[in-house]
Amino acid sequence: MAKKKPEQTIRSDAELNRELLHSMLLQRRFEERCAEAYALGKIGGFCHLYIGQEAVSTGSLSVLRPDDYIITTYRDHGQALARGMNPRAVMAELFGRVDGCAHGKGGSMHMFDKSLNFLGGHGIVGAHVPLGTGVGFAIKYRGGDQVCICFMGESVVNTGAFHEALNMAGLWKLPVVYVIENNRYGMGTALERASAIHDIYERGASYNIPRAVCDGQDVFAVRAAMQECVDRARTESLPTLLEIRTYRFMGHSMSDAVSGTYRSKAELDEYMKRDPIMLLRMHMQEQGELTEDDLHKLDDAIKATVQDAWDFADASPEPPLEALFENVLVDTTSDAAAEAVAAD
Amino acid sequence: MAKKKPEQTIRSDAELNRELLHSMLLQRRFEERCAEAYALGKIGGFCHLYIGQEAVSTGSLSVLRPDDYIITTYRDHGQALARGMNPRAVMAELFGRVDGCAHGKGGSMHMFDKSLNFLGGHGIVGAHVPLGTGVGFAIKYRGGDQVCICFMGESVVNTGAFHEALNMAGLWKLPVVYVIENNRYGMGTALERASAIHDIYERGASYNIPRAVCDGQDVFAVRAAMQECVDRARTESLPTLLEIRTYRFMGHSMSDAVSGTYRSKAELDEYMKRDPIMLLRMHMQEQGELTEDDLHKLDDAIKATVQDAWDFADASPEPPLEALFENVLVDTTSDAAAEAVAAD
Amino acid sequence: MPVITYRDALNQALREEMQRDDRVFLMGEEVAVYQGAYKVSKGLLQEFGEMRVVDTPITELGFAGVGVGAAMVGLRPIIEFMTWNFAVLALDQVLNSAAKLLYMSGGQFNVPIVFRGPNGAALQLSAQHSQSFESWLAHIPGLKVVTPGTPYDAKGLLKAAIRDDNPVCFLEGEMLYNTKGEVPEEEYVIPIGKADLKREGDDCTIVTNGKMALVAMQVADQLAKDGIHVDVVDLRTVRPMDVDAIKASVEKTNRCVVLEEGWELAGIGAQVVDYVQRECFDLLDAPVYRVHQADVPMPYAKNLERAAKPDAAKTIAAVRKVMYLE
Amino acid sequence: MPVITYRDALNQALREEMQRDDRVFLMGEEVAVYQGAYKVSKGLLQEFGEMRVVDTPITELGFAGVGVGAAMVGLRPIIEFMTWNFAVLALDQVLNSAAKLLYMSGGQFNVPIVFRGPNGAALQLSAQHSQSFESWLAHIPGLKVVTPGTPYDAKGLLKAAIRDDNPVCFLEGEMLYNTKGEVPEEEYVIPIGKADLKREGDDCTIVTNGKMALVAMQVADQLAKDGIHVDVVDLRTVRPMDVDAIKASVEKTNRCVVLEEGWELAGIGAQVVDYVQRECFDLLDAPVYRVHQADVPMPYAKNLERAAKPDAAKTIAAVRKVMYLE
Ligand SMILES: Cc1ncc(C[n+]2csc(CCOP(=O)(O)OP(=O)(O)O)c2C)c(N)n1
Ligand SMILES: Cc1ncc(C[n+]2csc(CCOP(=O)(O)OP(=O)(O)O)c2C)c(N)n1
Ligand SMILES: [Mg+2]
Ligand SMILES: [Mg+2]
Repeated sequence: MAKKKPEQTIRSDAELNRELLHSMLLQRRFEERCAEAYALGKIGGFCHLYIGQEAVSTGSLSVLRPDDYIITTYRDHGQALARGMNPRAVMAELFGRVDGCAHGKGGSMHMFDKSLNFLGGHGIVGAHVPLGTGVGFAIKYRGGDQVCICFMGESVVNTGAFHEALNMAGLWKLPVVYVIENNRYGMGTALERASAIHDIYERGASYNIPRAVCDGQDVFAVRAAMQECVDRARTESLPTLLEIRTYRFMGHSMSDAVSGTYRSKAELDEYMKRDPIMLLRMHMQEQGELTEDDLHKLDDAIKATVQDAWDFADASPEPPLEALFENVLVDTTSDAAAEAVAAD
Repeated sequence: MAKKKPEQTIRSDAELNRELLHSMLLQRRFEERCAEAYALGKIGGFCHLYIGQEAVSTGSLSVLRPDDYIITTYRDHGQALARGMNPRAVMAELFGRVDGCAHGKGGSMHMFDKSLNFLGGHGIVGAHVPLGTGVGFAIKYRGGDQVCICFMGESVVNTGAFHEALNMAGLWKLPVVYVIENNRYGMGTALERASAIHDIYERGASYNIPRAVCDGQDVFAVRAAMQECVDRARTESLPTLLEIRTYRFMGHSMSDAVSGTYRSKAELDEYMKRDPIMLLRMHMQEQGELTEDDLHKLDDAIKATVQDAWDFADASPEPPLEALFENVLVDTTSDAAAEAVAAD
Repeated sequence: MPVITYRDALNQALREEMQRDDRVFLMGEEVAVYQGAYKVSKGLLQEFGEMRVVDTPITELGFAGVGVGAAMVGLRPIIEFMTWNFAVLALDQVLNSAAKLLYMSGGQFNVPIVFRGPNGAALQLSAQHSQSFESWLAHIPGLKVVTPGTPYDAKGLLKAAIRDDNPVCFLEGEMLYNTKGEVPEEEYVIPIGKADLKREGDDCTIVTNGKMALVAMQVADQLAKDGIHVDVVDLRTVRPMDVDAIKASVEKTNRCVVLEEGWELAGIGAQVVDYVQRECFDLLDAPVYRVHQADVPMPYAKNLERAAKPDAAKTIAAVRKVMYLE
Repeated sequence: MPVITYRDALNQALREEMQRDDRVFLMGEEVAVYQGAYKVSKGLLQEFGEMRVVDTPITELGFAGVGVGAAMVGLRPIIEFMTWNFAVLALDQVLNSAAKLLYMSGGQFNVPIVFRGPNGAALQLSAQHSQSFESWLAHIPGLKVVTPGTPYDAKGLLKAAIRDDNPVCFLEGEMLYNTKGEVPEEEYVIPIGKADLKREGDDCTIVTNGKMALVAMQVADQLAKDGIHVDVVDLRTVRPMDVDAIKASVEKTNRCVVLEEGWELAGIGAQVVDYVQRECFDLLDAPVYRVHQADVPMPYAKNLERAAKPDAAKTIAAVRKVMYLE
């Protein structure tokens, strides 16, 4: 496959920044409505909001090519939208409707979009990390120059799956960027009460994997760090362990209080002063790239998009009952699949 | 529990060295006969010999107190004997007889002796490492000053179980010495083809665990390194990751050729020049602590001990068929067990 | 008698046993500071301190093994899995360490440990968070496997499990935690391995366990209105299984339906069928029918999830079928 | 027809499918340089190189997941577990990733992967190395589970498994690798899900699978000497199970014994019993009896191990019992 220049290099800074802001604000507004829909019972099960972490998804995914791969955890709405999934399909999935990206079978934790190489949100903590390594293996196997980005929460670094997966990636030199979204808590457990070391990117040393850490509230910092990792993966076929320090502004899931038991209101307030969207907005305003009016227009447009997604989801029917027994197995054969892959 | 001084400090060097030599030579002669018994079909299943690594077991266990704990892998004959298990009980276990240390239910990979706090050989690679951490947890829970020694092969450092167990030990500061017996191969896989880093004691850094490496063919080096680790565990309740570099002189198990596919005869020959028993013997002879005659007497006595173990095992009956359904569950209650523990 | 929730019943059992025996401790994710992901351990950290109520990293394989190691040297760990779905990662320790050590060591090392947590589906948690593990666990000799359906059973059986010198897998239900029932104030312990006849009737036997016991009782009450009276044999423990209780009931009713939460193939219900046809072959007036989860991963959508789960309507249909009423 | 070993039959299947489709690769412990712990992959490294025959560290959970990830993006991995005993560590990837991804993604990501390796007991390998996993695996929707007993079945089914677009668990037997049988030179593929009638007789049906098929055939031959003629229904695949074949046989014989390698409780045999009593209720002349491993961890001692394992004598006794001959 011929190397493509990342497209964003041909955009002006202002254009780019606007895209970044759009991406982040879309996630924010979308998830605010998720909380509302959850309260109304339109969304069920577990629902983990990403609010506060949007610079991580947007910054990271903004440096990728369309043929790169993404895999992530159950906290996946942000990355799904940042990758360009249709908000309608995401919302319909959350509503458990037939037009959802997984036709209502996955729900909040399991967003998938094959057309975007978005390999899903996964629910067992740590389990998707070996999958990410496997995607890296496949890229190398085929001699491609794609990159796989594997997102995870900071608690994942204590799981056996992480250890096994990173050792293989280091040993075999696979083009995977392991992104730790360190939001300081795994449910109610602070990083310091779960990991024997606190600069967790240092764990890369055990696997001979290059490592880095960056500020996750600053979308530019994320982009810069990520660009380096992606380049390393693409040109040298080397993995990176990138720790991105961020914070979750909401509870762990919908049943968890925003603050109280395990973190204080004061701490939360302190972190909220570094809201990633606010920081980008202020930067753009300082640079004269964004007027108040621009902002309102943008926000209104995004809100309309989200409303449209809601309406779409709400109008989408429940899956038909026959769907219950569909997609347990495929009945194609290797040969049919071979053609499908060749056509990719 | 009052601190006891390690007993060996009251022995003279010569006495001590003689004990070390006895311990190592017993393992060697014992296992030579195991190979013979295996060929005769008296021992079945998997049988992993320890020949070449005896300085590790003897050196490590020589600095322990009787109330310390040991847990290890399927390659467990050496440690069982070095800890003082009766060779008769070990051989009878290998022969699958009722007088074996596990009454014939465990076999080569599963030597246990509760009276020696010998917590067994375990067959799933990596699985006993969390158990060792649990023993450390129990020591700390009870406020004791015992130490748990957890032996493992170098392949174990790539398993998830190792990672999870060491993170907890580092986090909770548990008195466990994790001893990596690095004999350079896990079956046919060289360390360098399995682990992304080759100085594997460095993995301790990821868990904030003190670490060290020593020569495993030199029993004094092992003793010195181990003494430091044990002291650290006993007095500071801190774990250590100790890598001991050694070599296995036999195949992985009885079905594996000694050299050929994955390691060369030349490499083996090179390592055999550093036979740990030979090195200790030469040292003692240089020091004038051991004459040729002493050595022959010692060797003859050990051979007689091993022959006695063989004869004992051979004469021991097979377990009665009723034993099949015994030991699946205990039928004591908590209260009975409470007394048993209180009496410990 | 006080009426309390299943959650509080478990909490009482934990507290009482921890008071009674200081070798007992609780370990798992979020059990301490967070007071339990489902608040089962509420207040225990405050009462017993952080050595006995221990938050762990997300390392199921690791902390299950820590429990086994501690149990080998005389402690009595209670290992909470946030849910049994995550315990799959720890199964090696349950199967190859906890269940086998006593046997492999020729009787030297028993492992007095309780592995507990919610099992099976709650609401719309999708495929990876909705699984029932009783058949896998019941398959393993060397374990006991307990699945209480009511607050009374939960408390009495948890106390028995903690006092047992063997490894016990204790399967709760997220959907059960808020259910209520009578629980006496005085101390009691329910022996592991004894079924409970939760409803009595001559027309048909429903054998069930865990949270399906509630469904079976509903079914019994509903059928009674139509003049159909069923025995509800709540196994409570699935290993060892109380075959005598099953047999006694089927000898009376000559018909049997098995209601289980999990999947069909090699499910716990298949074992019940095996016992019934073997022990009551000449007495059966109809084949035994089973009600279970549809043979698919659990879907997220509300309507599909409902269709996938075993429920009262499906059970009633099965009872009517074995009674040749349709 | 050439007579070759089960090991060579598997080796041929691997080689032919790797030649046929360059997306197929083999990964596992000792599969490459060492030529396979049981030499099933002999010569493959030399023929296909180290990108397609990949030695892994001892990280079952990890490399099973690597396989799933690679399969999601279009490769066709064959993951060798040195034995299924170690695959317990990887079950989360088999269960929660491989088996569920197609469903959870609403049909977008199928996982064309084969997990294979020896299953069940060999000789004196003791408790942790002797387990049969077919009932656990067969429990899971989203998988296919194959247990060939002969070289012919092994080759034809492994080729089918590799070509299947679904995750397939392929259970071999260490004790089978050296067994021999006819395997045609020309290419063939055996459809997954079809049982094979390995012996024919009117007196009783023996339903079995995996290495127990050999025992069942011995039993059939021995019983024939006494004038007792049995059908041996070798399931070959335990998920999906060929219920039609079981039914057809029991309709003819009216008696059934189930012979399986693993433990009793919720074993695969319990499921067979469930089908038989449901499908053939009015036709059965006797209860179905099962022959299985004793309900204990596998002991090491030769005599105890022998006593623990299902064998021909126990199977003959069961056949005689369902025929009311004792
Ligand atoms: C193996 C496993 N154990 C436990 C859980 C329950 N659980 C879900 S999310 C979570 C916390 C994860 O924290 P982190 O990795 O930091 O990600 P974050 O939620 O902060 O994004 C836990 C314990 C799970 N899903 N899987
Ligand atoms: C989880 C698991 N995977 C695979 C095996 C098979 N196996 C037994 S020993 C061994 C090699 C272990 O090597 P190492 O840890 O270096 O110890 P050594 O044998 O050299 O003492 C393997 C792969 C196993 N027992 N458990
Ligand atoms: Mg977090
Ligand atoms: Mg080694």
